[in-house]
Amino acid sequence: MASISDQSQGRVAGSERGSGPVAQTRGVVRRYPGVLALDQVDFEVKAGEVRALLGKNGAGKSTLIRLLSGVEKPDEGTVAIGGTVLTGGGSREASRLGVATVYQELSLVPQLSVAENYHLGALPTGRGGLVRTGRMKDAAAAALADLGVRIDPGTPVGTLPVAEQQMVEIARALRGSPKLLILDEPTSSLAAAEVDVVLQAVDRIAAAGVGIIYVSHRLSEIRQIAHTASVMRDGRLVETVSTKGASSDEIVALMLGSATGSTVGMGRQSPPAATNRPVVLSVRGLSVPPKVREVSFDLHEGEILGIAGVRGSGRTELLRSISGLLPPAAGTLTLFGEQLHRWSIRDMVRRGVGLTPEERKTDGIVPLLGIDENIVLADRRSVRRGPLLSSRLQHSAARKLVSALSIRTPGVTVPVGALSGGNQQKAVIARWLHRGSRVLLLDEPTRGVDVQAKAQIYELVRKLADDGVSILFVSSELEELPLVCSRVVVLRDGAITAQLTGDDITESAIFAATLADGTGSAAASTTGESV
Amino acid sequence: SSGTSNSSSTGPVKDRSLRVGAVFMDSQGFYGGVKAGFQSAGSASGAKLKLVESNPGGDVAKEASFVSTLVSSKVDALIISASSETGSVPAIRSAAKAGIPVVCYNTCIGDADTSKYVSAYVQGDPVAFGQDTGNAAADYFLKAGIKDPKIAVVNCEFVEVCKLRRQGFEEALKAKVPGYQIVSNQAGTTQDKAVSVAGNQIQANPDLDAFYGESGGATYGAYKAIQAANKSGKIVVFGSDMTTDIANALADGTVIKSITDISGKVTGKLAWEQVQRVVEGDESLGKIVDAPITGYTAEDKATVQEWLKTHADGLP
Amino acid sequence: MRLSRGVNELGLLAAIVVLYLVLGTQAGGFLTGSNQLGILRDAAQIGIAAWGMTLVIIAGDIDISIGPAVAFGSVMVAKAATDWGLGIPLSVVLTLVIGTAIGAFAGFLRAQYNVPSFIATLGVYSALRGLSQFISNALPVPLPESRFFDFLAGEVAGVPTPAVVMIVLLVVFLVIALKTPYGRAVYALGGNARAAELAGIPVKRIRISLFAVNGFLAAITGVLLAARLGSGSGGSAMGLEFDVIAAVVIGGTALAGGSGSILATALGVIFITLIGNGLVLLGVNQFLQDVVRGVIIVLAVLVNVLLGRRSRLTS
Amino acid sequence: MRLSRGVNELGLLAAIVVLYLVLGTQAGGFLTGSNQLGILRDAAQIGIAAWGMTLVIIAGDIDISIGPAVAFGSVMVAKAATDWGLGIPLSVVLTLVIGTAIGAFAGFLRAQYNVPSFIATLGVYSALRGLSQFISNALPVPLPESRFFDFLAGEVAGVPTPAVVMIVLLVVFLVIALKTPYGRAVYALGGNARAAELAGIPVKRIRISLFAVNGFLAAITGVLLAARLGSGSGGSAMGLEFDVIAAVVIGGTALAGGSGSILATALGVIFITLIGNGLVLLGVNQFLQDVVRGVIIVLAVLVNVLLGRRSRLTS
Ligand SMILES: Nc1ncnc2c1ncn2[C@@H]1O[C@H](COP(=O)(O)OP(=O)(O)OP(=O)(O)O)[C@@H](O)[C@H]1O
Ligand SMILES: Nc1ncnc2c1ncn2[C@@H]1O[C@H](COP(=O)(O)OP(=O)(O)OP(=O)(O)O)[C@@H](O)[C@H]1O
Ligand SMILES: [Mg+2]
Ligand SMILES: [Mg+2]
Repeated sequence: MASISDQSQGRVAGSERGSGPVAQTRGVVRRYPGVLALDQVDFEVKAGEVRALLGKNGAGKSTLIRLLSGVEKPDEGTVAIGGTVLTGGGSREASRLGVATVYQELSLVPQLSVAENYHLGALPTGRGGLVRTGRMKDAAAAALADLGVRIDPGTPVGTLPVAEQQMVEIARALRGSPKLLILDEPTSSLAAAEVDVVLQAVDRIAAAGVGIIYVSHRLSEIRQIAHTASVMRDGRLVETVSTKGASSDEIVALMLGSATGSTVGMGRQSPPAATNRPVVLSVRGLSVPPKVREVSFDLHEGEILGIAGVRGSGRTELLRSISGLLPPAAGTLTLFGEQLHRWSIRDMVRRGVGLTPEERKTDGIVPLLGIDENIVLADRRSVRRGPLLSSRLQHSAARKLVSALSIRTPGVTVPVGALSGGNQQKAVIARWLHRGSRVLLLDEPTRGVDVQAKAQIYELVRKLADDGVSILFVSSELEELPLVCSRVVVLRDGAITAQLTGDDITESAIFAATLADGTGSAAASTTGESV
Repeated sequence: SSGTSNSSSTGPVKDRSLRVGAVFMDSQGFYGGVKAGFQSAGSASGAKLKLVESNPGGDVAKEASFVSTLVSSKVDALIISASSETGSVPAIRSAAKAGIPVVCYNTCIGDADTSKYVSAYVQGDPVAFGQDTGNAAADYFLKAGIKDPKIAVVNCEFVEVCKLRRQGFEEALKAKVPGYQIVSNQAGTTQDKAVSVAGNQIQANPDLDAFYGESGGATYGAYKAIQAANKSGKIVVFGSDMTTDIANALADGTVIKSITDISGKVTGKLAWEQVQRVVEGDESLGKIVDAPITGYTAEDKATVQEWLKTHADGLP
Repeated sequence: MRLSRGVNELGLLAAIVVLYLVLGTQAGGFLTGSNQLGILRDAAQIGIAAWGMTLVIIAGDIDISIGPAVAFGSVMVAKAATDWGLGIPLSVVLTLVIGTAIGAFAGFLRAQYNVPSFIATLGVYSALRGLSQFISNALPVPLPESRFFDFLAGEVAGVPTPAVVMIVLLVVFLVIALKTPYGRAVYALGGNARAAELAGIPVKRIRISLFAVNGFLAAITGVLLAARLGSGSGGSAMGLEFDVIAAVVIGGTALAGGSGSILATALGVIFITLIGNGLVLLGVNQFLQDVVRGVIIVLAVLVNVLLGRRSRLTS
Repeated sequence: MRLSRGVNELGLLAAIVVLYLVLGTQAGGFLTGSNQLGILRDAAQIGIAAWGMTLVIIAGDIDISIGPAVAFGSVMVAKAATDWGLGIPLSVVLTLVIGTAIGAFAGFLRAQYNVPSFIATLGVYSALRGLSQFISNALPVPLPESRFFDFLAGEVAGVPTPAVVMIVLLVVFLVIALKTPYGRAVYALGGNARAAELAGIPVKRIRISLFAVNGFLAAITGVLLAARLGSGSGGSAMGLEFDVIAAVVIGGTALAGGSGSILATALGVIFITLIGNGLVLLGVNQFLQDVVRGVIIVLAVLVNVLLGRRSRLTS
C-alpha cells in the first residue's frame, strides 16, 4: 500500500498540477447527539487535484463536506478555503470563496423549471431588474449540453427522472467557475453512460485547475478519475493514498478497518437456477403506457431475477405496477397460484409482496419516526400485546434486524432521518424482512450504499433466496447483477428484449442487451472493475 | 345558597371598595357609554369602584364561562347585558345562587327568571325601541305621501334584541302605513359589512324608498351606501343608536331621517343606582327600571346639536 | 428530537407554574377551589376537541370547522329533543352520529379527492354556522328538563362532568397516539404519506377517520355546551377553532405534520384557559385582554422555541 | 404541472362565467354597470391583501392577521388625522409605516426564531383587534373632511378608487411574482427552503419582507376602508382573513407552498366577491347564504381538483 500522507502535518503530495491547497481543515470535530461524526480531521485538497473521499456509510464523508461548504460549523478546529478561515457565514461565505457543492441529497426546487434551478440564487436580470427569461433558458440549456444532456429548460425539475435532476445540480455547481468543486455521490443515481459524462466533465474541470472532492462508493469510478483518495473510518481520516499505488483490496481494507477485503465476500455466488421450482409470481401482458409494454415473465420460488435496462427503460414503473402503486392499463398477475386482475398496494402487502422504492427519502422512510417504528411499519401485528403496541417487542424486533443488516446507529429509537443514506436504505429493506414478505421487489437497493453494506445486502438477498424468498432485483450497476442473480431479464423501452441465465450473465452481455443498437462503447471502461 | 355577598358589610357605599363584574354583550360603542356612565356615577357616590369586565361577543358559551369566573372571584355585584333570554339563564342563576346580586341592563333573561334571580333590570325595551323608529318612519312616509314604501332592513338579527327591534318597527308601521313592504332583510352589523350589503340591496331594488338600520353600524353603513350610489334624498334611513358620525349625518338630514337611541351613559348610571341599592342592603328582586328611549329626527335639529355638544367624547 | 420534545413540555409546564404564581398572588379568587374547577370546566370546551385536532395536525391536515360544529351539535341535540320529539337518548346519539358523519364527509373530500383540508373544513365551517342559525332562527333552543342533561351540566365527585369527559378522553387519546397501530400510522402518514402508503397503511381510511373523530368530539362538546347553557345556540363557540388550534400549536405540534404530542396539547389547553381566566380576574380592560393574550401566546411559543434550540445545541 | 395550472385557471374562469349566467338571469340588478362597479369595490377589500397573501402562502407560510390589521389601519389613520392632529399626509404615511412594521415584526419572529407563522400572526391578530378597539373605545373614529379621502372613496374615470388601487397592485405583483429575482426566490424557498438557502438566497430577509408587505397591504386596505366609511372602526373587517385565504386557495395556491399564481388568486377574489354579491341580490336568507357559500367554495375547489386530475391523466 502506498501511503503518501503524513497525517501529523496534514500534507499531501498529490498530483503535480496544483500549487497551494484550495481547502484545508485543521483538527475539526463535529458531534451530533450520540455520534462523534468527525474526530480531529486534518484534510487538504490542492488546485487541480481530484481527491476521492471514501468510507463506509456513516463514516463522516458528508459531514466533512458540510463543513467545507460552510453549511455547518465545526465544534472544534478550523476550515479554510483558499487560505481564508471560514467565520460561520454559512454556505454564502464559502461560495463567495469559490466552493461549489453537489450535495448527497438533491438540493433542487421541484416546482421550478430547470432553467431557474440552474440559476437559483443568481437569476440573470436585465432592464428594471427583471429576470431575462430567454437568456436564462439559453444559458441553462447550453450548460447542460456541455454535460451532454438535452433537457427542455422550461420543464419543472420535479417531473424529471432523478438522473436528469442530478445533472442539473452538477451543471449548477459548475456555473460560477468554482475553485473547489465538491461532489457527494454524484453518480449514485446515474446509469453507465451518464456516469461517463460526469467523469469526463470532472476530468476537464480538474485540468482547468479546480480542486475536486469526489465521494463515491463505486471504486471503479474512483480508480478511473481520482489522483488520490482519502479514506475515512468512524469519523477519522485514516489514510490518504495515491489511487495508482493502491489496490482496490487495500483501499477496501482501509475503509473497513480490521476487516480485510476478502471477508467482504464479493465473489460471484449467485444461487443455482431456480427455474425448476414452483412459480410464485407470474406476470402476463402487463402494460403501463407509455413506460411498460406487454411484459410477461415468471418468478420462481427462491429465485433472484435481475431486471436490467438503461434509465427510462421502465424498470421502476414495472415494479411499481406489480406492487399495486401504479394501476396497470392491462395485464394480470398470478401470485401463489391465485390470479389477480386488479390489486392494490394493501392487497400486495398482505399477500407478502414488498417494494423498496428507488427514492428512499421521498418514498421509503418516515424521517421523524424511530428506526424501530420504520422497521415495523408494514407489520405491527407481531409487535402487539393485545390491542396495544409493545415497545419492548418493537425494540427487540428492530434490534435483531439492525444487527443482521449492520445498520449503524446509536440506538433503535433514533429517528431514521438522522441516519446516513446507506443506513436508511437498509432500514427500508429491514421493513420487509420484518414483515416476512415472500416476494421482494428491490428497486436499486444498493444505491448510495458502501462496499461492505453492499456485500451484506448481496449476502442477505442470497440467504433470503435460500430460504425460499423470491426477489426481483433492479440495478443500474451492471456489475452487481452477475454477483447475485440466477437469471436476468433485460428491459428495453418497456418491453423484455432478452433473457440471460447461468454463465451467460456477464456484465458485457447485459450491457450489450440493454442498449438498443450497441451505442455507447464508453460503457465498457466505466464498468470495468468491480470490488 | 347563602344569599350573602362576600363584602362583609352592607350600608352606604361611600369609601367602600367594590369589585363589580361587568359583562358587555359585544364590542359596540354603546357598552363603552355604559361603562363610562357606570363608573362616573359610582365615583360620584364615593365608592372605590373596580370593574372586572369581559366581552363575550354575543356568544352564550363565552358568557357562561365569564360569569363563572366572576362568580369564583366573588365580585360584589354583577352587571350584565344578557346575550340571550333563555341561553343566559344558567349563568345568571349560578351568580344569584352564589349570592352575587345581578343587575341586568339593556337585555335580560325571561320575566319569570328575572324576578327570581335578578335584583334589577334597567330595561331598554327593544320592542318599544323599534316602535319608536317605526313611528318616525310612518310619520315621514305619510308626510311624503308614500303609501306603499319599499323598505330594506340591514340587520343584526343573530342577537335576539335586533329581532325584537324589527318586530316593534313593523308593528308601528303596520298601524299607520299598512302598505309598507320589507323587500330585503340582510345581515350587516359592522359598518364595513353594512355598507357593502346595503349597496347590494340598492342594486337589487332600484325603487327602494328607505332603509331600516337595526344597529348603529347598520344605520351608518346604509347611509354610506346611499351616498356612494348617488341616491341621497331618494332613499332615506331610519336607524338606531347614536354615535358622533350618525349624529352629524342626522344633523345634515338629507339621508338619515330618524334615530332611536338609548343612552349608554344613562343606562350605566341607572345600573349603578341599582347596584348601589343592592349592596347597601336592599335584597328585593325583580325591580324593573325603564331606561329612557329617545327619538331624534332630522327635523328637530336642536336636539341633535344638543346631543353632539353633550357627547363631545363620542361615548353614546 | 425526543429531547427537544421533552424540553417543550417542560417549558410549557414552567410557563404554567409562572402563571399560577402570578395569578395566585395578583388575582383575587384565582386559587379558590371553585375557580380551579371553573377553569377545568372551561378547559373542557377547548380540550375535548383539541385531542382530535392534535392527531389531525400530526397527520399534516387542519380542521377549522370546530366552532360551528360545536354550535351545530348544541342546536341539533336541543331541536331533536324538543321540536322533533325524539327523546333524549336518541337525540344525543343522533347528534353524535351526524357530527361524526359531517366530519367524515370533510375527511372524504380530503382523502378521496385531495381537496385541501383547509378548504374542505372552511366549507363545513360556513355551512354549519349558517345551518345552525337557520334551523334555530338564531334563537337559543331550550333543552327539555332531564336528569341526563343535569348530570352533564353537573359534577362527578365534585369535578365538573365536562372536565371528567375531557380527562377520560385525554387518557384514551394518549393511548391511541402512543400505543396503537392506528395512532402510530397517523404519525407515519403525517411524516411521509407516500412511504406509509407503500408500507400498506390505509392512508385514505385513516384520513377520513381522523376528521370523523374530530366531528364526533365537536358534537360531544356541543352536547355538553347545550347541557351547561340549558339550550342549544347557533351563535355559540365563536372562534373556538382558533383556541383549539392555538392550544395544539403552543403544545409544539408542527402544522407541517409528522410530530406532536397529546400531552403537550393538554398543557397548551391549560395554558390558554389560564390566560383567559386570569385576565378577567385581574380586571384587565376587555380590549386590552386581547392584546395581552396575543403577546403571551407569542411569548410562550418563542420561549419554547429558544429553549428547544438551546437544548439541541448543548446536548 | 403547467398544464394543470392552466386548467385550474380555466376551471375558475368557467365557474365565474356560470355565476354570471345564473346571476345575470336570476338576480335583479346584477348586470347593471353600477352593480359591476360595486363588485369591483368590494373585491378590492379582499384583493389588495390577497396579492401579498399569495406570496406568503407560496413561501409556505400563512398570515391570519389580515382582518385586525385592516381594522387597525382604519382606526390608526383616523386617530392620527383627528385626535393626534398629524395632518392627513403624515397620518396616512404613518399608518402605512406602522402597518408595515407590525407585519415585519411577525415575519421576524417567523424568520429569526422559527415561531410558526400561524402563531406569530395569531398573536398579532389578537393584539391588533384589541388595540384598535381599545384606542377607539370601540366607537367609529370619524375622519376629517378632506379632498384626499374623498378621492379614495370616489372614482377614477368612473372606476372606484379602491378597485383602481387593486388593479395597479395586481399588475405590480404579477410582475414581481413572475419576473423579478425576489419573486422567483419566494417560489424557490417555498418549494425547498434548504435548497434556496444553500443557493445563497437570503431566506430570512425574504420571509420578513413578505410579512412586511402583507402588513403594508392591510394598512392600505384599512385606509381605503376608512375613506369609504368616513371613519375608522376597530370592529371592521371581521373574518376578512378567511375570505382572503379562501380566495388564494380557491385560486389553486397550495398551503404547502412552492406553487401558486397571482392571476389565479385574482380569479378567486372575483369568485368569492360574486358569490357574496349574488346571494344578497337573490335575497337568500342570511343564514342560508353561509350554507350556500360553504357548498360553493368546496364545489369550486372540488371541480378544479377533478379537472386537474383528468387533464393529467389524458396528457
Ligand atoms: N443531522 C444529523 N443529526 C444527527 N446525526 C447525524 C446528522 N448528520 C449525520 N449524522 C451522523 O453522523 C455520522 C456521519 O454521517 P455522514 O452523513 O457524514 O456519513 P457519510 O460518510 O456521508 O455516509 P454515507 O456514505 O451513507 O452518505 C453518521 O453516524 C450519521 O448518523
Ligand atoms: N409520472 C411520474 N410521476 C412520478 N415519478 C415518475 C413519473 N414518471 C417517471 N417517474 C420517476 O422517474 C424515474 C425514472 O423512471 P423510468 O421508468 O424512466 O426509469 P427506470 O427504468 O426506472 O430507470 P432508473 O430507475 O434507472 O431511473 C423513476 O423514479 C420514476 O418513478
Ligand atoms: Mg453521505
Ligand atoms: Mg428506476
